[in-house]
Amino acid sequence: MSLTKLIERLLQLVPVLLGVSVIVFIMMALTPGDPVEIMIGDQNISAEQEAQMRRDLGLDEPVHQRFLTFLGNAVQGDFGTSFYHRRPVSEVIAERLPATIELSLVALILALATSIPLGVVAAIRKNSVLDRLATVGSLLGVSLPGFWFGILLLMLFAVHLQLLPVAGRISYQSEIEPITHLLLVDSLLRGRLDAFADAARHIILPAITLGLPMTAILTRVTRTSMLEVMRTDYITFAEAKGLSRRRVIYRHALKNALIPTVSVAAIETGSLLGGNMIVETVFGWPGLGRLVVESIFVRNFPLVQAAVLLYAVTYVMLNFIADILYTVLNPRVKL
Amino acid sequence: MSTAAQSPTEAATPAAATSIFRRNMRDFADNRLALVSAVVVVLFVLMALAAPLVAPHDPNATDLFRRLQPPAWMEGGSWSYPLGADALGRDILSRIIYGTRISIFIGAAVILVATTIGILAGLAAGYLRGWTDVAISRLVDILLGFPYLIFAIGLMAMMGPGLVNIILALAYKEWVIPCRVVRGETLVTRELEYVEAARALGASRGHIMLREILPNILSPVIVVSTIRMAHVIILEASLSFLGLGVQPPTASWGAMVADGRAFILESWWVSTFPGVAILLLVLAINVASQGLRDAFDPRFSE
Amino acid sequence: MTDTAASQPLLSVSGLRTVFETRAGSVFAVDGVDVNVRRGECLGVVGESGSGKSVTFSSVMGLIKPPGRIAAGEIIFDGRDLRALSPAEMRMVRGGEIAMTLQDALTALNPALTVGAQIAEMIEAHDPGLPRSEPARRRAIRTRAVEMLGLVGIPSPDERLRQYPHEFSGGMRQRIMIAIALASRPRLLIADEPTTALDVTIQAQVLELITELRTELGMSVVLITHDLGVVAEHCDRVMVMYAGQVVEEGPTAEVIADPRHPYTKGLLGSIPRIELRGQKIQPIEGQVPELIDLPPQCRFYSRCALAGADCLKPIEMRRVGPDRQARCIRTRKEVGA
Amino acid sequence: MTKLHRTLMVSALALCTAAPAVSAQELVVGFTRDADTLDPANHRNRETETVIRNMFDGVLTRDSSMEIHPQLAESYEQVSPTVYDFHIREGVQFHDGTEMTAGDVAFTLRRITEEGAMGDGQTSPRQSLMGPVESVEVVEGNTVRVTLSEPWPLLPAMLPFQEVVSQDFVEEVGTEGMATQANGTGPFELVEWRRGDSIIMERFEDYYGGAEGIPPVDTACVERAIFRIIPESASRVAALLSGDVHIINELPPHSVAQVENNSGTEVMTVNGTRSFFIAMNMENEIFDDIRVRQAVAHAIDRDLIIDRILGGNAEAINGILSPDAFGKNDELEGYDYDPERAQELLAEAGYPDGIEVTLDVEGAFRDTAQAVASLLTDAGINTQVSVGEGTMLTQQWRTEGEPKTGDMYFTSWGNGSLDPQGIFVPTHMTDARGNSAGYANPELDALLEEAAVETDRAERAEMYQEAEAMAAADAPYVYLWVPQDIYGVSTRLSGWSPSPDSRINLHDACLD
Repeated sequence: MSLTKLIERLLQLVPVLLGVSVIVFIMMALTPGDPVEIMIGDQNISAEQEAQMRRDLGLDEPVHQRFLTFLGNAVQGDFGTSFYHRRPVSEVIAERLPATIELSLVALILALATSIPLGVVAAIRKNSVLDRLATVGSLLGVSLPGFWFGILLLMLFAVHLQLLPVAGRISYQSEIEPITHLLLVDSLLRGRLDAFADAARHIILPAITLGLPMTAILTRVTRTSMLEVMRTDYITFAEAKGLSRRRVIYRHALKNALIPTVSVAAIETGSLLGGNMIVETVFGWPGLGRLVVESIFVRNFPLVQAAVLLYAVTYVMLNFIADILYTVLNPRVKL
Repeated sequence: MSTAAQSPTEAATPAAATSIFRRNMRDFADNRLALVSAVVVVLFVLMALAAPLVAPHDPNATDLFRRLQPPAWMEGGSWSYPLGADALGRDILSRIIYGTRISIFIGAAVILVATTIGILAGLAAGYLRGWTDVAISRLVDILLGFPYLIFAIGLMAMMGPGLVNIILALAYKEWVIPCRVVRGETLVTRELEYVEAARALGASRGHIMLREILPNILSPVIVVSTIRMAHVIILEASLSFLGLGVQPPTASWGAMVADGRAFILESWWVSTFPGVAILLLVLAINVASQGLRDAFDPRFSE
Repeated sequence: MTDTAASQPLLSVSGLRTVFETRAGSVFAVDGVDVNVRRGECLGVVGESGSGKSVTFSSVMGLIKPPGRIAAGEIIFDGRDLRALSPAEMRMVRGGEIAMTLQDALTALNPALTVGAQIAEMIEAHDPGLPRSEPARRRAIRTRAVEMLGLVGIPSPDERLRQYPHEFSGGMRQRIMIAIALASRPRLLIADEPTTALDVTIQAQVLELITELRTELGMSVVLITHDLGVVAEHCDRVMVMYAGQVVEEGPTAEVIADPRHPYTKGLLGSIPRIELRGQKIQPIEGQVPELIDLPPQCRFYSRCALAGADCLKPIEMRRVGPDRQARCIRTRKEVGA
Repeated sequence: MTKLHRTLMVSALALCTAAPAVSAQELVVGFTRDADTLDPANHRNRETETVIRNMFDGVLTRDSSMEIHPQLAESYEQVSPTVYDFHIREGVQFHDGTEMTAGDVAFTLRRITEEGAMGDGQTSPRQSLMGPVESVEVVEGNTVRVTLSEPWPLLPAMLPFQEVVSQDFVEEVGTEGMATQANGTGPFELVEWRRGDSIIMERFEDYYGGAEGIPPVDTACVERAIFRIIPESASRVAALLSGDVHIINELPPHSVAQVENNSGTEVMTVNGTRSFFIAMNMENEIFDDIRVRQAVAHAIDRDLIIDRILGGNAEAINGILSPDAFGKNDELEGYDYDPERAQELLAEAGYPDGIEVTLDVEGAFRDTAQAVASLLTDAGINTQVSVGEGTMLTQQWRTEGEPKTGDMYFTSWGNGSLDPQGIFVPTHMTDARGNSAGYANPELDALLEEAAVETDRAERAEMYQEAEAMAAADAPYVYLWVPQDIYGVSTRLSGWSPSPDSRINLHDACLD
């Protein structure tokens, strides 16, 4: 990875982020609805008082002025103040972010941990019962509407069987001194196995719901690419060398077969973030996705703008990580 | 995978394009599961078209005395409302049947609009290169930076609810996907001999793009489109689920699931059956499109 | 075979039939092939793409995978029936006693592993004499890997072990593949089109290398190629294959001087002059028939200038001289008995 | 392999065992929405206040029957129509151990009412809830005097909406610090706020006991009180049924039976303060005719909808005021369900073949609006429901006199104080913010203005009764119902009952 390439990458971020800010700002500006009205609610209020509230939120200026102010402040790391929380949006987002990151990571890990072995085994036992099951499973996985599947899981495991909790990230009784703000990690770092189990019980259903489509896609990708790799000359050559089947599969085939899996996984992690809001809504998960959706509904413009920018940065960074992983797995490519 | 290409006899003989197409169709037909799924999709389409004939009730007729009536086989159910009734006493089966129209119409319309835009933009970017490519590719990057649902939710908030608005909200971002496929394929195809030949003969750019390149890159585009259609149907349902879908009382599966969500503890059927409907249709489209993909474009993988 | 036990061949294949099941029907990629490879000799195997030459030796190596299978035949290597061996025993033969190189080293070397790793695993898998202790073992393997790279003429092999295949030139890669194949000191090397992917000067070098190593290590070599010129220069005997069958076999010099099958003749006619060698030329008008549902007749019938009504029945291999056979009833008269 | 197996088994078992046991002294509320902030002066949100109210006490408070009681004030009196004196308790401590003084009370009220008092040029968004307050000052040691620029009888009814903060603390942490830290005088102190997930509080041991008028006067009953945020109603109900939480708000009517049938849980209801009605756009040619408006009123079977959709948990109203409101006119006749009469009225108005109209509604009430629309359609008023986002409908219908678009609007107005002025003025005054019907009646305007400053309670009540009759005669709205707030509670719970202002004060709540 050369430095110039890295800088080039970072520079590519600039037009994307600028474009994203413009679009989101225009969208918000064109969206009817007035946060001040929402705030006032059912009350008779004088025109001066209403004007005062509008001024306090910075909504009295014309749109282009607001946009320039937003850009100017954003460059300095100030994304404005959340209308409702009355605090910097960066703070509000930062508080909700760990929950979303934790959920996404667990979903990602679950997806990788099931899809790769499943895809590999399906490929090397092509047409076996397991392969067919994996194929059917992965088709089901991409076809299940997450919001519905989540509700079914919730009803089955939390309500009828009462094996798992219905909502939240952790029981209120479990208190862990935060380190990373990822509860599963923190509880382990603090040596609190009880809290870890508690957090795991909470995260398992949302993570399955969130990770299922990705698992399905990655299983398919892994299987396809494994099949392709198994047909290559270097696998034939490795077999001709009299190596054990294990070695041929795990040392020669897998590393190459994982290249597309990793690229797709990075891209799909982006849609994982996008799918968060549905899962967070269904499972009452205190993450960013739910907050953003709520914020759109109540016209909390600064928060929506900042969150969308964050999503865009994440998306670009994920692509970047995918490229790096690509080079690690594939020595032919030099970034 | 077509087995002939895979056998190491290296005996594959070159064949005319039509016979390849015929063989592809044969491969597709041989894939029994894909065929069954294609039939299921067709059945759904027919159901959508013939909704007024097959639906036992007016999907919007409310009957508060049948509120949350259970399905026929449960206590308190009746066969005139086979899948039970919703919170306003509307027949769930009839609403599912009418909801098929919304899902399929929105799915098809979004894909049609998005694929058309995507093909034109992708051809222009891939063939004309230069600033056109830069501009289109940047726009694609920017749109990819938005999470799909957030973008759609924002647009729906901006434009307000309604059928056309949903189609627009989804198509605004969806076109990026065929665009990328088309651009990539065009970049390869534009260097091929026959395209060079057409250029040398002085064919116009438009002619080359639409007549020479497009027909040759259509099959991956079709494959991608069918897969995406399944996706769009889920997205529409998700939007309706979040309350940003079609106007009530129009039946939409996503909205039906969302409405039923509040009753799921005591009246599970209200949201379960529309969810099953989404699953069935999307699954059928996915299986059929995978069959298509296997038959037409073995090298293509998601 | 009436050969005496003293000159018993190293590899003896008889009646080999390898079939690929496809939706369109069974493809007899190899249909009743007999091969003998003698100790220390270099056997050239010539034929167009699809003639079954590669499949024959993949069958010998036990590399045929579904939907392919060996339907019949006997494969005797150094007195052992390879088809009767257990998978583990076969693995020891494969790579250990019979090594193989593939046509294109670029695709045959694993792009994701260093060259050193790819040689090392060959040594590790087949050398029972390696030291027990891990560091000593590693050192021994490394020494041997360096030695092998040196043997095939890779400069400063010590450093290049750490490099990946894509960091080498085409000729170098071919040498590396040969180094890997020979790292286990095999008794038979099957070199499948070792030069097609290379340019002319490198071709000569690689072939020289194989010939040199053959005498140096005392092994037998099977050189699979579609280029009779290569065979003429490097092989003691030659075997010509067409449509899954052997059509002619004999000492190279004799076969070239006096081909007894029209197909061989056609191949010879198409040997390019030295400066054009390596270019692909369509040797004979027409195409190899599809190997599905072949009519019971001479398989060269459709392309043969000598074809007549009596060619429309199955044609057997016939002796056409001491140590020579051909599968043609027309050229017999010319031989004159 | 077997070892891995065993590890997996053990972890699976660990995952399936029940969550940490709930202590008898921990009361958990399953609540719909998280607080926006913990700063009592910096929000406009009911749920936020519900949470905050357990950590902060106010100058005045209400009991669950909406009776006003002095809380941090010992007593208060109206010195003149525009001057109120509040005598502040002594010996009350903030959670940080410092003593609460009259100075803190005056500071709190000034922070809310003075322009720019929140710092950074910002004004408290709660300013408008305090009416025409001109100045707040400390007189005679522990007396806080509030001076109004004009008479405003609502002040005591509105003061329970404000909570007292510590001046020293605000000056120390700033308005930004106030958003996440709580240092009040309330029965519970903040332990941890897990954003979007839960607010954990524990008993404040030095609590002064709360309002004298609301016994028991003591520290809180439970050791800990927790608000758990569970937005999904089905999940909230499930949490109650499984015993994870002890109180849930917004129990959906259709889940009432389930909660009642479950052993260990029961349903509690209270009349709410939100009146539902349909506004008919009188700028619209069709609805300018009173006969059409009356037809609409006659076409709606309120009892059917209350019975079937709201599960009987609502009370029909014939005027805008809630049955519990001060000044309610109980004599109003109202419009009974009579679809034939509706059709007659339509015909008289010149629409013998009926009319085509749309009914705007916010997503949350789409079902009810749909049912209303069916009834209207049956009576010849062909009604199409149009669902919009709340904020967009607000813009469309709360135009304060600007032209409106749309035919009918299914809406509601909340009136936490239950004082008629809080709902009558905004919905019925000419060009008022909530006057979505575009109703203009100068006579009514005058009456309402007069009532606003009338300090004689009986006199004032009579004025509102007259106003209700006046409005009902003109039928600018179809007055529908006031729903009950429905709560699901554990049978282990005692000492708590729901309150019409939808507060959940946990001071006296106990678990056995």
